[in-house]
Amino acid sequence: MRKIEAIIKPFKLEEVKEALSSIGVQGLTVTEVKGFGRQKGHKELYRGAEYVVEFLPKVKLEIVVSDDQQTQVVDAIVKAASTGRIGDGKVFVSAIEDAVRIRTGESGDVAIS
Amino acid sequence: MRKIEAIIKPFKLEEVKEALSSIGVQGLTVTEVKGFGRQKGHKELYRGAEYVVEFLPKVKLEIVVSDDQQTQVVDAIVKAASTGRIGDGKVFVSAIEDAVRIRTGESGDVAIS
Amino acid sequence: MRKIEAIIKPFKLEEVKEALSSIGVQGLTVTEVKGFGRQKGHKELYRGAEYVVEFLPKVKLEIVVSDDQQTQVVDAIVKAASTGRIGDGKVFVSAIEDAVRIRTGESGDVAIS
Amino acid sequence: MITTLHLGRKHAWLMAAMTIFIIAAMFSIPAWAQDEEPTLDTGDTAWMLTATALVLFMTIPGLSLFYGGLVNRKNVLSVLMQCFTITALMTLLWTIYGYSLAFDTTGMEKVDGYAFAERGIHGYVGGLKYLFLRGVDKDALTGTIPESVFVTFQMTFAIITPALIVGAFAERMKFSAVLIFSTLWFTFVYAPICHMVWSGDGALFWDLGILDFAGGTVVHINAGAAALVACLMVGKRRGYPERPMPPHNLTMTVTGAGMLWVGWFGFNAGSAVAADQNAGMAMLVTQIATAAATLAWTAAEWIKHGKPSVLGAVTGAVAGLVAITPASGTVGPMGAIVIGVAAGFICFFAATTLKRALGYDDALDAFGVHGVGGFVGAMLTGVFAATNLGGFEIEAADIGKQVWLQFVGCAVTFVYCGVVSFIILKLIDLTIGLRVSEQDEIEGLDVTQHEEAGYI
Amino acid sequence: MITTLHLGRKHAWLMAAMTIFIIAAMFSIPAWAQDEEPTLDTGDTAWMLTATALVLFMTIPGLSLFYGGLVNRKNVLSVLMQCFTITALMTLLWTIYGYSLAFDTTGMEKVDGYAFAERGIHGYVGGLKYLFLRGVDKDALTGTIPESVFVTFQMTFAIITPALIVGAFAERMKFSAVLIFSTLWFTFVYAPICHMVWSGDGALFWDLGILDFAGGTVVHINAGAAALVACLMVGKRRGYPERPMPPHNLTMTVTGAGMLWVGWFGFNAGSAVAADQNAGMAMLVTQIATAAATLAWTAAEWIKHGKPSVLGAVTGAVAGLVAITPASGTVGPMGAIVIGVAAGFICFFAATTLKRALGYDDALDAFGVHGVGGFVGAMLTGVFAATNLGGFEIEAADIGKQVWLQFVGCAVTFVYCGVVSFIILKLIDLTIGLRVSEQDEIEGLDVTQHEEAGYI
Amino acid sequence: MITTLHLGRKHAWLMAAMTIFIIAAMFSIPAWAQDEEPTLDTGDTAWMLTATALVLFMTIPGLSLFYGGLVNRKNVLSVLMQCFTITALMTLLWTIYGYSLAFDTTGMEKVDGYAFAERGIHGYVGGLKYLFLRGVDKDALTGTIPESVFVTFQMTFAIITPALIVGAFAERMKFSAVLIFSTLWFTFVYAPICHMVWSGDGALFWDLGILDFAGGTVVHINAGAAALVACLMVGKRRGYPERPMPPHNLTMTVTGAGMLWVGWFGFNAGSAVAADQNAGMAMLVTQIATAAATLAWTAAEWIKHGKPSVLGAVTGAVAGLVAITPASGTVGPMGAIVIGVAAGFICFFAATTLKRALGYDDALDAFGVHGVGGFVGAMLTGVFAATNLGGFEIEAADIGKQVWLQFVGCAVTFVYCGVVSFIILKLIDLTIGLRVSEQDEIEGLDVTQHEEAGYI
Ligand SMILES: Nc1ncnc2c1ncn2[C@@H]1O[C@H](COP(=O)(O)OP(=O)(O)O)[C@@H](O)[C@H]1O
Ligand SMILES: Nc1ncnc2c1ncn2[C@@H]1O[C@H](COP(=O)(O)OP(=O)(O)O)[C@@H](O)[C@H]1O
Ligand SMILES: Nc1ncnc2c1ncn2[C@@H]1O[C@H](COP(=O)(O)OP(=O)(O)O)[C@@H](O)[C@H]1O
Repeated sequence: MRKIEAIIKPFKLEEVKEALSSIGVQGLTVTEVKGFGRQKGHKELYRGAEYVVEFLPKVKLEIVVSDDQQTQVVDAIVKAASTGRIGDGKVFVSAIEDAVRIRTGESGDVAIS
Repeated sequence: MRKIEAIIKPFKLEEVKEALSSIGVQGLTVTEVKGFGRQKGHKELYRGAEYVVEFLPKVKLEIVVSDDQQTQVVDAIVKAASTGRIGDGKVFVSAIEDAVRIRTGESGDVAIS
Repeated sequence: MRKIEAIIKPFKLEEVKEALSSIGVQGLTVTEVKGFGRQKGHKELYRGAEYVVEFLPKVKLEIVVSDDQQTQVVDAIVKAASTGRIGDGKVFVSAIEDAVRIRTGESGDVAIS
Repeated sequence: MITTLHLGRKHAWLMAAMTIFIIAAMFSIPAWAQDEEPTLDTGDTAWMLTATALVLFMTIPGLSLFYGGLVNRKNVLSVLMQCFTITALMTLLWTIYGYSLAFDTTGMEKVDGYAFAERGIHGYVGGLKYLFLRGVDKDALTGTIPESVFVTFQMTFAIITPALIVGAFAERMKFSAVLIFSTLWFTFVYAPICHMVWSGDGALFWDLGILDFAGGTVVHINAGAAALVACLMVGKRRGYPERPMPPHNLTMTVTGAGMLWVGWFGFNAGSAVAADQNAGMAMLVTQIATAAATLAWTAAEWIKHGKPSVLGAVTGAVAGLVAITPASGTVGPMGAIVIGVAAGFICFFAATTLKRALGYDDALDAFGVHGVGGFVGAMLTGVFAATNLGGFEIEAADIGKQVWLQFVGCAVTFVYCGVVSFIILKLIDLTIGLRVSEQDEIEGLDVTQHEEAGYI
Repeated sequence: MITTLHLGRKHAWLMAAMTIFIIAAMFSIPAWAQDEEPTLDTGDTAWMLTATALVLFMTIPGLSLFYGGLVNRKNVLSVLMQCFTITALMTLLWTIYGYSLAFDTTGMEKVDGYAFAERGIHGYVGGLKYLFLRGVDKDALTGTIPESVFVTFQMTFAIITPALIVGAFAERMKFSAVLIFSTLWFTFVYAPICHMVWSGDGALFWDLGILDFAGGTVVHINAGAAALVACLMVGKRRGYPERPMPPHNLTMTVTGAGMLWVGWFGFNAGSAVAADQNAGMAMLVTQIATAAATLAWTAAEWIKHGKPSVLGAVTGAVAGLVAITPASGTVGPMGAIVIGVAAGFICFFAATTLKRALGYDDALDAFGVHGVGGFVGAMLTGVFAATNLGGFEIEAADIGKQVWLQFVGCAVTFVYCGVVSFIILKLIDLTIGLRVSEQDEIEGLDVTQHEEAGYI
Repeated sequence: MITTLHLGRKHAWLMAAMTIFIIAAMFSIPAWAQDEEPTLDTGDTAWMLTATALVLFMTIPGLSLFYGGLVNRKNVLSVLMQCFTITALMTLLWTIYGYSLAFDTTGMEKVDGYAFAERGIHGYVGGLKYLFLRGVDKDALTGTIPESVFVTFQMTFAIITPALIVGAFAERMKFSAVLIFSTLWFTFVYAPICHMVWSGDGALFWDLGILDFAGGTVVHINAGAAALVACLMVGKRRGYPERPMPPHNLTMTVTGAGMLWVGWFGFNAGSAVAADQNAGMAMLVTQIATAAATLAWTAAEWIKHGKPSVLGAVTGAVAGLVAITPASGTVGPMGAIVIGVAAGFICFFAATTLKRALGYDDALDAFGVHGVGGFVGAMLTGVFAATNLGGFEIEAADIGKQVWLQFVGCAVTFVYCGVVSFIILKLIDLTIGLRVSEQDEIEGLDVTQHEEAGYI
């Protein structure tokens, strides 16, 4: 199994989820995160105290899939999340050794399908 | 070392933590996440605008353990977090290459015990 | 590629980010988490109901780097995040198989540099 | 359940007795009172318009925020919704029949002592003369203010009282059950007690000389008694007391407490129904007692737990406000200090030690603060109304008698309210049920009862 | 854009006609009115000082919170900022020329019917006598209160009206455009309508006998009409209606609603400009209608969607407050119930079904609640002012005529305001532009317009 | 520390001088004033009851929210707690001896000029006649209102003044130190300054003819001076100014600002102690100056930084409210505009550029807004009180003299308050310590001082 982690712009979440649903992804987990990268942050100003916000709101998706779904899922995310502007985010792929569905105790690929 | 990631229902957090403590787990990290899966979300309605909330509040636990603790930890989580209802969550296991305790700089298994 | 996950004390975030920037890290992702560990939590008291807060606010950094940067990055984090007090946190290292930059579709090391 | 049934049995006799005397009283003969010719005073009217706004402000948003901050974030809207809908519902009920049941003085005649039979039904509950506010003409006066203002002022009291009870059964009661309970409780408990205390000659408490300037019995003991019965009947929240249930947003609670304090000037100084020395002194003693109670609770916490908390400070303030309520027309500044200090310490004990010892789940301490604080205030009113103790009402020699009368007032209210509340809740439980399902309780009342979320 | 151009064409004729009559009217002859010698009444003054504070309280923080909670968290400060800055801006404009344009009665003379030409310009807008409040001496009185108080009281109405419109274009309009729009709209719409309704003999609506006690036309229909035009001109929010846009913090909205309710006593009972029976009855009917509307909306939701929501309850309350506003000086309690119920149901329909059907993006339902609720209230004022229906103003036989007059009042306000608002918005759009860039809208107005964030 | 010691030395002489004259003054002979027989006016009383509620509302929840939103979320409760407990504490101190020290006029006699020795101690501080409010009978009047109302009204001023200072040392001072500081400061600074300004003939500022209608010196310059000394003595927050410390919840701050604005009507118009033309004009000019300052600050930000912020707008509003305070009884609308604009610009400069340049950490700008704004207001009061500039008090020819007097008032207050505050803080620092440990500061005051958390 593979874990696909995608860091995307928050307003793209809905579209990415649709894209993933449409290729049969059954589950995913979403976390609100702050990203630091090439995308310039904005300035905030409080009574003359300038404050450059370098950590920008992003959303992290984690999707564990069977090995054969990997390419399809990554492509779907990249396609749906892209705006062509800096800061669109990253997708990271890593290995998962096992998965268990808590409700049933099933493990392996069946736990995530 | 292994990283055990568990996505569970929020109200089960306390019980799972107790279960893990009782088998000697020394540390863990908790993140509030939103989960999308088989569990149906609920409807919200604001001045006639219906809004199906498909992302449900979940809690993610991350526990890094030595290889030999893996089974015991996974079992404890599955047991404590299960309600038998859909949406109980998943446990994922992956490999961790190294761990360092920041305070002391120690690394390897000793960093997490 | 390697994923470095660091769990640190929140007030150290700025310093760690500076340290990483100064050694050329281009991007990272930050999550607010709660940590349970050796560090004792504090007591809260509401109308006589005592409540020991065992989950303490921490910040998790995730940084994906090329293999050769690993040591440097881990060292920088440990140095910047350490206060010598219990609860300073951990650094975990794991393998990443692939990375994709959403904006361009580039993958591999180039996606994170 | 065992507890609640037990409660039922224990008081069944008293309830029966009450029912009998009420029916018996129906046969007594009514009589008419005569009024002098008053004229409108714009100053008094100005103040009472303001006081009315202030008392409404106590419930929305004051009490709503105070309570809303204390619950779990998944239930915050349910509390706000209950307070808001109760405000609307009580307004209509008051308009339709509440004012009449409380303030129609038809057939009332002054009677000495507890002579129930002689007093007639209208010593206990008003008639139906003002149904739908018929007869409340634009030009009608109550004292020196328009009756329309008096109606609205009193309405705001009828609003806040059931809203206070919400604190006892928060986080687990069905919304429909809340509305039905509030309606029945208003009708069978609030209206008669209000009548007995404030409708004038011929009303039970009034004739007896029980002192309750601004609603210690009518509002606080009444709400407190119902709260105790309600939290016993509805049962504990899932996980109480093992699982910690800390307030989800104390800034909200502190904000609400500030609003309650400010609004309470309308409550107490407004109860003078004039902009005069009584109103002025009521405001002053309200301020003093509240401050004293705040510091008393803070000190108690500091001593007992080593640190004072803002939740303690604001709860102390509310305890002080509650306790000074019945006293605010008859005590002076020094009496106010003592009342405040006593309320702070005793309610601290009730809301922390006592509650834990007895094990009931009065979620937001509606009984612990309003019931207990109301009792403390009512009793001490009997003491500090004495002129030698800085009060304005009774002789030093009469303190003993007055304290006894105050006790009678508390006891009758407590018992009557407790019994009738029990019956109402039992009926609801047997029909539509009081409590949401366990699953709904876990998911939270906001989503399951109202399909919305407090925060996104 | 097609919609908005269309709107422009459709009403261009009417606008032209209006312009012509206003110019024509300039040539008519002014006349002077005589005043009796009044003296200051401290009670009336006390109440009006309070009422002024209450109406200001409606905007800051009342309306600000009500609206602020409804938007996305990235736009919350922009809404608060708009309300706050409008408060400051309208205060200065009112001081400099607004009060004069609205309440300078120079050259006014009572005229029957719609006789525009005879009436003269000052039947439509005031003169410049009070520029910079020259002539508003410390000792000057308006009725029995200092003119300074009257100026400030009326100022608070001039503040809240443009603030209400913010609800229509929230989350997408440029801050600079908001300020310019508010300034022009205040000058060319608010001031003249206010003058026509409230400045006395010689003013169009006044002479016609249109009943508007506390600002149904001046404030609510006026704001509602502008809101509708504005949301059409500014266009939908990105993603509306496909993407859900739930309120980011309903506790804030409910808090604001409570404050609006309380503050509205100043609005309606303050419109009596005295602490008398009119004020008292205005307060009572305001309370009743609001409660009825709250319950009506709640019931509508319960029936239609299976569950009642707190957003529904508080929106219903505001609808009731809006609808009772014009009626609050002339209807009795029973009329208030009917008005409240009607407003609750009809605004529920407008803000849910109608808005969805027509597809405009009135973000926070400024039109759906204030426009529609204002209309319902204005029309029913014509009915329940009748003495046989518990009202205090007209004969049963005159209901038909009064309803017609009320309709005229609504229609003239709606059309005039709609046309002028359209022109103003068009001009702004053609010059600096109405709307922020798409990128700014995505990032949120707080950061892009004000460089700050609501929550850290 | 070096800074603070330096400060101490610099003013040591003046302090010594002050101490000497106070002791010297003790030997002078007291005299009695005669009063006319006033009667109670219900309208005046109604307004003053309301005004009292409004001023209390300024502190809880107004100022609490304003300040609470500005700090880090881990310290929000500590700020709310400090404001709330100060409210309670000052209430008791005022009751026990504060009112007496401030308003006992025993032994006062009008004296020309600065003649310290002749004036006697009671020109600087009141006697002990009203200890425990002995002698404040229910029927006693102050002017046309019950003395009980006057006592409570003035009490609310004594509450808000120390609460304002909290802004300077927020996020790092020990809770116990805050309470001790407030108690001593109230006793040795607030009470005497209040006495000198408002107790009437024989009081220093009063005799000199310094104009301070509603508390520019007593409240704002006083609080501002103490704030400056306090933030120097307590030292900077950990990480200031390198680490950004953005407000954790600006919606809270804006809400608080709205409440301050509304409540300030009680403060300024209430200072007329009547519902009359003075109150009316005070309300009007308060509204105007506040609006002008809001827009001035907004404009300054827009010009200097390219974008206006809501934090700027609300801070400007508070600056305007502060500045108009001393002037509100003596200036007209046009003076109000100038005062507002000046306050907006100058406080903008003080809270941004000046603070950064000098490097002190006045966390929430208590000095920058209240000290500086109070000074601007006090000085301009001397100008715009002139009848030829629309004011109501002095002749054009006397502007120079009046400005000088105003300056004297500011200077004496600033120096006296600064010196005594320094001594008090020093004493506390040497005994229990002013500041929490570094570890506690990192963890946050909510948990370490009060064992609770603002948000769960
Ligand atoms: N090396 C990295 N490790 C972890 N997260 C990263 C890394 N680089 C970027 N990110 C995440 O991806 C987001 C987008 O990256 P950024 O460099 O701004 O733009 P882009 O992906 O378009 O090059 C960042 O905000 C951060 O959350
Ligand atoms: N493939 C997946 N990858 C990551 N997280 C998942 C995946 N599938 C499910 N989850 C997480 O597990 C939670 C529970 O899954 P769900 O399908 O609703 O129920 P169950 O685990 O009982 O089958 C989801 O809300 C989501 O957070
Ligand atoms: N085994 C673990 N797996 C995951 N996270 C851990 C683990 N142990 C500790 N942590 C994280 O590291 C934080 C610090 O650990 P703690 O034991 O308190 O102190 P220290 O790292 O100084 O020994 C914890 O709060 C938790 O977030």
